Amino acid sequence: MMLIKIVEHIDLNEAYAHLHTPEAGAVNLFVGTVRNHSKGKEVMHLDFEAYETMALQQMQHVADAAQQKFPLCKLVMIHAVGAKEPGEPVVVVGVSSAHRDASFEACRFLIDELKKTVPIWKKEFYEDNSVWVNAHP
Amino acid sequence: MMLIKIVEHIDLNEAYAHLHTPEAGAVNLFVGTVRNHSKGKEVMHLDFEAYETMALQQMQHVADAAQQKFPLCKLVMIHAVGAKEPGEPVVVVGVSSAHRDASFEACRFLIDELKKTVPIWKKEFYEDNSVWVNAHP
Amino acid sequence: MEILLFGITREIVGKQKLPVPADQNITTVKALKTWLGQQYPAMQSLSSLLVAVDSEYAQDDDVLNGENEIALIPPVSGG
Amino acid sequence: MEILLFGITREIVGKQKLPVPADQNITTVKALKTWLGQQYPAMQSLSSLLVAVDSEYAQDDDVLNGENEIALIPPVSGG
Repeated sequence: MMLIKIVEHIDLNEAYAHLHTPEAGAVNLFVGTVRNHSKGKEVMHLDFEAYETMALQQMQHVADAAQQKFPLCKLVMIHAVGAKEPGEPVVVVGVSSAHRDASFEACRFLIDELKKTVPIWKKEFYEDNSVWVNAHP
Repeated sequence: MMLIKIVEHIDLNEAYAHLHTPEAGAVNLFVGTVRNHSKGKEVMHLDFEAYETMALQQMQHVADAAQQKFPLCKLVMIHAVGAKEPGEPVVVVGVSSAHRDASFEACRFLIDELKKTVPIWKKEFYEDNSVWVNAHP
Repeated sequence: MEILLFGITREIVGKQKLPVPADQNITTVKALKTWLGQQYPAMQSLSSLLVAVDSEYAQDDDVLNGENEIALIPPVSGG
Repeated sequence: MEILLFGITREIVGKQKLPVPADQNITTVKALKTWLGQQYPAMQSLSSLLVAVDSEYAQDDDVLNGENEIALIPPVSGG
């Protein structure tokens, strides 16, 4: 029912294939990608680091909560780690459900909660320096 | 900027490839698929018919409205026609944007408006009869 | 004047294009709908029936002529 | 006791695992944070600093011992 993992490279087809089921009428997928600008500076590349065992466990908690809250058929959460270039996908979350309301709401819930609780860290590299995103006020 | 078309078969990769841009940080995709049940009856297959010139024009209106309403990078609306089996995708709409709020809201707007105004008709075939969906009160 | 038909209206009429006899003197969307309801009572039971002129939804008072592409739009169900 | 480090905390300390000397007698999350702030003042300037015990977020009063996997969780930025 749930596909939850941490990978080097996101495969959108794998995510969609997992969500696909004749029970569902609606599939919503959110893909987070590397922007080439952040706070007005050009981003050369990024690096994602995960505390993998805990990240998987926290992703499972988020998935379980979504499953409780919404009538879902299937669910996917995949996060990438390692070096990423602008444009590359870094996360995909998605669900399938009978109707579209639940698909939009559950998908939004998954990415919002993932961003709050899952121990993964992003370092942005600009031309002249680099920053751990969110680290400082 | 906009990819709008009517096809025999939906290609999710084509949709995602169109949305992909290093300006964006968020991509939201909605895929409508054929459910194997409708109003308690088993659906054997479906047939989609479009008034193609008008459907493309109305899809363009919906896309233009979304573009006005939300800060979008790219946008895609693809609808399938012809015979479809349960599980098959029949429509994909999606957008890319800098941030995720706009991506979810715009994608939802696209599918909601498409369903209201675009002249495409669905006939569901059950074991013993068939029905043009929504035709009668 | 000829009307393009789709979905259930195509099935009710039994063809893809419906010619409107010139002697009916139909010049508005409203007049067209009234005539259709008389010729094909099954159209009166539809949830809605709209008319499109050159791929845009038309209002009841809009004028029809042979130069535009006219179509019947029964309740849509795409997506 | 040894603390797993990630992201900016790994860079502040300069290694992936930080041993906590037994003579510090640190037995709670709160005591660990206080000690870390003294040893590494840069940690005090972070937006937040949480502690995880066996992959779950821990509270200040939670007890630490050498049998659990303990990690520092600086502000997350995945997704």
